[in-house]
Amino acid sequence: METINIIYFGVLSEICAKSTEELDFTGTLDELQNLLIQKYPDLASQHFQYSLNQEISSLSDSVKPGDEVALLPPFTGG
Amino acid sequence: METINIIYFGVLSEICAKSTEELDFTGTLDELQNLLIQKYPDLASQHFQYSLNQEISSLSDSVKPGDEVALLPPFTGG
Amino acid sequence: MEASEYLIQGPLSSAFISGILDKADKKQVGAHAFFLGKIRADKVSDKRVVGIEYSAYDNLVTKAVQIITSSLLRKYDDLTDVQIYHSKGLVKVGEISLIVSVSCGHRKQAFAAMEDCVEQIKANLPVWKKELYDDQSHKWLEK
Amino acid sequence: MEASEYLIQGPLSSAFISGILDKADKKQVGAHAFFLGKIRADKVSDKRVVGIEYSAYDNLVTKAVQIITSSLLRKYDDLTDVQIYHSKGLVKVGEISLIVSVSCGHRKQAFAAMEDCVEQIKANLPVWKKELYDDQSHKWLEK
Repeated sequence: METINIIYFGVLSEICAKSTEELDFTGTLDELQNLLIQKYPDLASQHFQYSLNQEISSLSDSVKPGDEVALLPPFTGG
Repeated sequence: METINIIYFGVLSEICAKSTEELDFTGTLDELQNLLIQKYPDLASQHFQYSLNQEISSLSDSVKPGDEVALLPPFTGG
Repeated sequence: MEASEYLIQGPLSSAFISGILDKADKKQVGAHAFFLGKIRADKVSDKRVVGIEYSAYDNLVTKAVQIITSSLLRKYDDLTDVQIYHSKGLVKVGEISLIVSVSCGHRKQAFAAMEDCVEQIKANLPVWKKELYDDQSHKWLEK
Repeated sequence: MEASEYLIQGPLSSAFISGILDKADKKQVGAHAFFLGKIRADKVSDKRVVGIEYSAYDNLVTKAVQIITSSLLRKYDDLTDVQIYHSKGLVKVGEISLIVSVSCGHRKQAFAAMEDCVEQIKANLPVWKKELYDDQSHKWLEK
């Protein structure tokens, strides 16, 4: 079965102790967030947004197998 | 006898057909201007300011032998 | 993930500026402005910054740069070219992490477009900085 | 008349930028902005500009640059360095006639100081430009 690919950026890669992982998941980003916070409780206090297949997304968007989901803390480039 | 040195910049060097000249002169810049306009009538229609010994000056300032007077059209650097 | 052409591994150099100038329009550009972001040896409590480790979301950087560039070209009618390069990985104190180049016919829009571009990069480029300190510790910056 | 260190015979090159960067503060500068003035192939009636011949009052240029620089350093407390170089003599279309460099701790004052500096140069630097056209004629510009 195909999985979703999750990418953790910035401080989130430290909190989750990984940069990427694959998960069996189908549902909304909101549901995914609940799952991730159960897995990594320290995520709950972090500010971040999601991108879904490289587009900034909202929590109501649906994720399906094969999708790329990224957790993006506030940008600090420059 | 010591003279004053006059420098003509920009379009004024074309109007007067020279970049520099020496003149026997003592008096104010205002008096010098009357003299120069007699000599180069086309100066009368030009906008310019004076510097006296490399300081921007006003027409009431006095010029004495050895001084450097420059006629400065509007600056167009950059 | 595909590498972004706008992200350069390690510090940027003045050779980038020469390269941009060599390729620049030679006829219609009267005003060419560059902004360089550099790493400061800031003091944070009793530590000193020795470098910044940048991470980036390459694919999204490519899209963000293209969106910024086209938005600027629409907004400034005198603007003819925008170039953006950002470092990823380690950039040490004194080194360059960002180069922005804007070319315009005249100077007014060059000033405005350069500032606008840098602010859009700060707000919209998916890049993250981790400050590295002289005691070997580090901190992910939050703003 | 003594030559001004701020006036360069002929066009300026990107080597100037590299030179400025090499000498730049390596610890406290976070934002380094450059402005380059270049010669445009403007069309004037049915003629085309092929170059500009600059003349300048060297001694007064030196004074003017020093006044501009010190006024900027007083006005912008985050500004650490200002560099100004202007061409004299012939500069052809596509070549660089003015380089302004400003270094600041942070970006906000770099934008403001760069624009301020260029406007002060336009207003106060005793330099005059003669436009040269493709039919061998020329015109001293008045503004």
